[in-house]
Amino acid sequence: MVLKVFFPQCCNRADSGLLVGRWLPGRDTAVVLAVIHYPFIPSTVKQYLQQIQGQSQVPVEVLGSWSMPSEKQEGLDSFLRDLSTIFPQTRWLQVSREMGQTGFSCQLLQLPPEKEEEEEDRVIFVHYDQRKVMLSQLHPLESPALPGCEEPSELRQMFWTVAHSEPLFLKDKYDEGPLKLSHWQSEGREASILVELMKLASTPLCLLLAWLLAAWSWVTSTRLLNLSPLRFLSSKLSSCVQLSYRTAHMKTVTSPHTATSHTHFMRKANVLVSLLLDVSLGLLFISWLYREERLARLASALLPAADRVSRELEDLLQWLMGAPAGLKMNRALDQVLGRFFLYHIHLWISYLRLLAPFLEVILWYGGLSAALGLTFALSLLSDMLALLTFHIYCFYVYGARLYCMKLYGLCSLWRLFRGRKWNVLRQRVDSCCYDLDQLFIGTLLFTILLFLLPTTALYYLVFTMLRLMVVALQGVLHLSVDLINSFPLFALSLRVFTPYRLAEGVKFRVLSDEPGTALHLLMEMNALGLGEVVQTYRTPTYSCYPPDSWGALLRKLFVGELVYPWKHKTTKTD
Amino acid sequence: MGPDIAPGPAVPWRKVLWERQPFPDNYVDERFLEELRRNEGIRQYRYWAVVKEAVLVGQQLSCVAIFITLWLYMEQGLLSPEALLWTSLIVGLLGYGLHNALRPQLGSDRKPRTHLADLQSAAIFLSFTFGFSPVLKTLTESVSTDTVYAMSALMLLAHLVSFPYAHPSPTGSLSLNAALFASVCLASRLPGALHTFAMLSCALLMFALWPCLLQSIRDHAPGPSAWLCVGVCLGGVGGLGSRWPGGAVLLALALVSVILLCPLLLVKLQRHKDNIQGPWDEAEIHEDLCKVPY
Amino acid sequence: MGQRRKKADVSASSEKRASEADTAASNPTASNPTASNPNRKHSICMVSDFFYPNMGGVESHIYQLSQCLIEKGHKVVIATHAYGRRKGVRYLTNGLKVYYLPLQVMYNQSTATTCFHSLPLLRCVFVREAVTVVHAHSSFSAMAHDALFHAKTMGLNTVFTDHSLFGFADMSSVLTNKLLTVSLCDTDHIVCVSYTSKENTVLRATLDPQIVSVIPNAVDPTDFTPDPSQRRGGRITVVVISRLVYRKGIDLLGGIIPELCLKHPDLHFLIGGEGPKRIVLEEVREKYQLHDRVRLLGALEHRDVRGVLVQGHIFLNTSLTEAFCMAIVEGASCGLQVVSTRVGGIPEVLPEDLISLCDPTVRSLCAGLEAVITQLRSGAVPSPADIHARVRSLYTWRNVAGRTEKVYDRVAGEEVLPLDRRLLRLRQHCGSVAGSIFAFVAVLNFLFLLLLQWLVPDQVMDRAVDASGPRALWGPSQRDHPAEEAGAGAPTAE
Amino acid sequence: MDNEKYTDINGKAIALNYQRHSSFCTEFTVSSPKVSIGKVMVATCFVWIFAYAVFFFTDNTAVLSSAIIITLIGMMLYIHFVKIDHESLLVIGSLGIQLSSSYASGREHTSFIEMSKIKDIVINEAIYMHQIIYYLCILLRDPADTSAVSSVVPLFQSSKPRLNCLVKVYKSCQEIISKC
Repeated sequence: MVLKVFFPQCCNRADSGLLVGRWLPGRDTAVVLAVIHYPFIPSTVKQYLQQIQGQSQVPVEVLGSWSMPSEKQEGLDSFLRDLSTIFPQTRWLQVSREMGQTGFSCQLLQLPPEKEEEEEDRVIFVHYDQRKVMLSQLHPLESPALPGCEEPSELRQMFWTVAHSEPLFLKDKYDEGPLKLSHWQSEGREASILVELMKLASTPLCLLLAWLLAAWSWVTSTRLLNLSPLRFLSSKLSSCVQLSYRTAHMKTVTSPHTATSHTHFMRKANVLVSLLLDVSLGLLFISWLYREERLARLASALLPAADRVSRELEDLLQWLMGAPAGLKMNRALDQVLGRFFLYHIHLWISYLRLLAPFLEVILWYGGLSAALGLTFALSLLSDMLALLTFHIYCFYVYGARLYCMKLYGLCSLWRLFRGRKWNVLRQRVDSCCYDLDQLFIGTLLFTILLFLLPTTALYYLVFTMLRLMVVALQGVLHLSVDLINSFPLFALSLRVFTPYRLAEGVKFRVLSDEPGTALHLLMEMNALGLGEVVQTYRTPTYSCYPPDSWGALLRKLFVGELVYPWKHKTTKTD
Repeated sequence: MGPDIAPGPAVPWRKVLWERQPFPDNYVDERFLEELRRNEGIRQYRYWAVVKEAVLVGQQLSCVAIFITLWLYMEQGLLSPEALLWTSLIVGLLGYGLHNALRPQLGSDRKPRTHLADLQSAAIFLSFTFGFSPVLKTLTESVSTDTVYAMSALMLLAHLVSFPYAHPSPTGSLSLNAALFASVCLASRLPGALHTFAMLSCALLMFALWPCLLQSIRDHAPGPSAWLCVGVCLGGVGGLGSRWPGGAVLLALALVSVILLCPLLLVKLQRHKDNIQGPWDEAEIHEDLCKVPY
Repeated sequence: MGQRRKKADVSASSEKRASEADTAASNPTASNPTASNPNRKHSICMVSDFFYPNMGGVESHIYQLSQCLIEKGHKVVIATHAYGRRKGVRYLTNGLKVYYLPLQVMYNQSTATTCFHSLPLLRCVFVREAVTVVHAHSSFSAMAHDALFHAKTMGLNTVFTDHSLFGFADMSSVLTNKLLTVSLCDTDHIVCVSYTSKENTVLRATLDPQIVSVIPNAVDPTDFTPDPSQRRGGRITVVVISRLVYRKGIDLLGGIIPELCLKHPDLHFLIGGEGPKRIVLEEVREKYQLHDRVRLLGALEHRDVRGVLVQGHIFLNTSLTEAFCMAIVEGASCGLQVVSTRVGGIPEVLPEDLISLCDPTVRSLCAGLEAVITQLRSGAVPSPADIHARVRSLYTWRNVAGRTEKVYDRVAGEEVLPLDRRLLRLRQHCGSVAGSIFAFVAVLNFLFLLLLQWLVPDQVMDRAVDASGPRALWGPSQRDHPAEEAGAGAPTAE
Repeated sequence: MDNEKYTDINGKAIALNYQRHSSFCTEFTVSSPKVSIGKVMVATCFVWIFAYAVFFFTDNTAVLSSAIIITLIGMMLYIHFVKIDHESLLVIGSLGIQLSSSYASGREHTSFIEMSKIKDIVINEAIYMHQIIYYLCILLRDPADTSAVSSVVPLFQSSKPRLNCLVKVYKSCQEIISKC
């Protein structure tokens, strides 16, 4: 059996006294938290420890004695033994330093004392930095959901012990009292006082915001807004989606009860920071937008742009109705489709004309939304983009449907052509003998469809290209919005400035290996990798679903299924 | 048992595994390979029998030729669609009558189609073809002519390859479809919608109905059917010759080689046949398991 | 994961003993006695594409044979290709070591053969296991042929076991026979599973019949014991267990079922197996509404076969070609009346009174079945126990292993042709064209081997720690708890 | 500290030195040969010859400068992320096992595995590229059931020592683990 003693670095040079700490249950591992110096009254020590135990759920006890070499050495040995009788423990540590040596020497007294064994090199001293260990959070965060897991591992227990015994550390070494302790001293109480004040101030603010949010959510949940068309629309408009997410975020931030678990706290902090960042960016944006007539110019530029797009489309259609790229297509069908789409564009332009006078006002008010945050402005932009390119969407849908039907028909007729049929019950292709007339009509239709396919396919191709452009643009917008929403800025800054706060694990360095003395290790924090930080702490948003692959997208495009930027169907938004 | 042990007492070696025999594992008996048989069950073909079968192939070939001839006539406007329609109508009726006359004798296992059903499908053919013929006419106008020719040639070839020569009564769907596809392609190059209609109905007659009739004739009168085929061949050559002599010559050569030379080759090469059979051969299933689909 | 753990533990436990064998392992030749010694111990490498978790006759043959050889104190390793997640090195019962090499699978579980790409891995196996005899199985397995080729290039003795019959009629068989000629032309000894298969192989590969031994397959009689209590009273059950493919004559079965079912209302069919021809049976079943009398069990695991067999009275085998039909032996061993087609090596397998042979036609099979049915009705058949008692002693794996061992002894004596004579032999033996081509391939292969030897010299490769054979490092201590090995040891591991 | 000759699976010489800090704490360090200047020279030469060839056809000096930058960056990346000089394994009885690998640039990557997570440490066989090699690995215990193995951590991944070296390390590891 090897005895492990976790020893705080700050107590290396403390003068002699009692070791206060904890034996980890089930293991022969001692975590030393502090040293109580002589002189003391045992009863007060016991009572003090009781009180500490009350404040923090850590079962603090007296582990043993700590003797620092000094001039008066006489009779110390017997005195230490007496101590062990004063504080009755099953195991009693006697840690002492000699003048010359760097290492400690340790004795373990087993009580009852007859079976007392002492072997020098069966002891490991692990020196740790009390402050870092207290503040740090060990990763991966253990999930309470995991069942059947035996008691947390040694390191976790040790971290837990140190982290939960702040009350012990609060006692300053300057304030007078019956006991003198030496442990890690938190300096800069003033800062912490400021923090306290802020906390106090934040509570009513949170309450107020929470009340407002409750009101807002009540408004949104009224059934007037939940009629089917509205709901459908809001589920499609990314600004509405963004609004709902922001509401959820605010709810988490302003929840009145304080964050208990580490993850909860981090989540809150991340959301808060990203909110602030978002709003500040939005304000910057506003201050840029509303200066020197940018808005008006934008509005005046927008309409001609839309016009030009339509005109380009018209030219494109004209080109398609001729013999595009030397492809010879069925003239009749070509003319029909071309006319159809031209009529749509005509409709569209008139709609834009109708829209023109109000455009600037819309932009003006839309721009205000940036005050809520840049993300709102961006999602609004993407919505406007969707609305302004509605005609492209229509074209795409028509083309896709036509193409899809044609492909489907061709597939089934090709089976007939080979004298097979699709067996619906067995989900497989069976051989079957058709009648003459079935064969005849099937072949006629097959021929017709086959010869008309290129025309449809070309239209579909062109409009799919346009559609994909729009979708990609929207995808970029959504991506940026998503980034701002979910980026764990707080956690990342923590990782950068105080690496020990987020520890992936620990690493040990061998301090001294003089044969004979105990083994001395130095425990250091192993900082969490940046990638893990982002993965662990990124706020879950709507784009966290598994994306379907590029291959799947291509397949969809080929068979003429519709692709969307907003719902889970698309691959573009991430 | 091992290779090193000398053959034991003079018990005869038996070709069984289930009893331990006093011979080494690699023992080679004189009865080794006694069940090896060469060229067993090879039917000796008689030349004229083979020729008689081969005529069938020739007549299908020349059917295609006749169809092409008709198309050539139509395209050059030498044959009016009405005439073609009337002739095909008459021929069709005659053929139908003959078919009916022959039907009662042949297989009574599945119940014969009623005349109503025939009438119905005929109506379907005509109405659909007539309805679609304008569409079909515009179908390939933008596709270049030689593309269409290539496609139809390919399809006709597919038709010839996949045609079930053994018993063509239910025409193999692939072959029929290929033929129809080709005829649609060709018909769409014709000047008018009526032309298309006429051409398609003619194609139907030739590729869908003629094989059934021929089959039923063969079932009843093998002798005359062979001469009928020969007649078809001659007709094909003659018809093609009237428009395109070179093609006629080619067709004639093809027919001769198919009908006369290939059988000759087959019969001559029989002597050199040498294949080994034995108990290891995979037994092939002789009964037609047609009651089981597959 | 269990797999990996077990393997890891095993290798660990073997490592624990690695120390004492380390010195011995450093010079493998030291432990090889001279060829003259008749009871020398070989170290054999079985190579085939077909091994567990794939199921079939070849697989179980390789497994059982290896087990018996290990029992006789030889060292056996098996090399096959990776099956899905089963890659790397596994240990089966009694330290039978299996290399699942990552080679690309081409067509039903057989790897693609380019006489080269498998050389590096196979060479690694041969060298590190100090293999003396390479034993390839099944002419369908490309990996086996590659292994024969490489082994000759590396100067090892080779044995080949042919499990299948081939015709000479069609084009494909002409090609495959040519390939077989090439790959068997300098194989030291060939093993066939029946006399018919021997004749077939000798003809296909134009071999000297003296180097072809006939060693039948075997079944483990303890696995297939009769249990008449499982039979359902008041009905006669016909059991068919085979892969549902054309070669097994499933079309015949599809013809038989309706005929007999219409005649005998108490006749039931129990069909185990999976395959493309399953549709035929399903369609028959639907067409004649026989859902209650024809049960399709789907793919069976090896341990369930006996449970199915004992439910039946008659075992029906409709194969169109068989080298050695293990299924009928299993059926007879379970005490069933066996009805089978008279094809391939089947007539040699069972004595006439245990099997009734028919021609491969629906009519003849129906007649044979009806005869047996009438016998059953009249009770004029020997009891299952008697049949089992007769069959159990016919084919045992120990016997097979003993005869195979003799083949190894004989082979190990022979000297391996050097390259030049090998090329000459190729030229003489397999015609000028194919001979020259493959001579060229052999030269390339040799050069490739030289390149590999230059890249990774043999002495750099670690000699593997034996798990079986004379220097086995986990002897009886591991032998006696097959339970923990069962995960991988049982034929139906995954 | 023994000076027995060890090689990795490709026959290159590697050095194994292990120092016992105490009876239950040992540190093994496998150090593979340093990055050879010759290789670097060859690589740079190739890049530059290629760059000159391109430059010769397209008189564009940007090619040369970019070539230089590419070589430099490539080398930095190589020594910082790819080339591992030492791999060390610190076994502390009853506390845990610490794996650390130090790159040529001096970057260190360390990870510590607690003893409670470790099920066993074994030598295993695997197919690597076109050979079959032995490697040392730690089996991690599955928290759900202690008999199962959740995953395997291979050791000495960059410098792949041969069996004799692995056996040495393995034995002393087993000794320490069994003792504690």
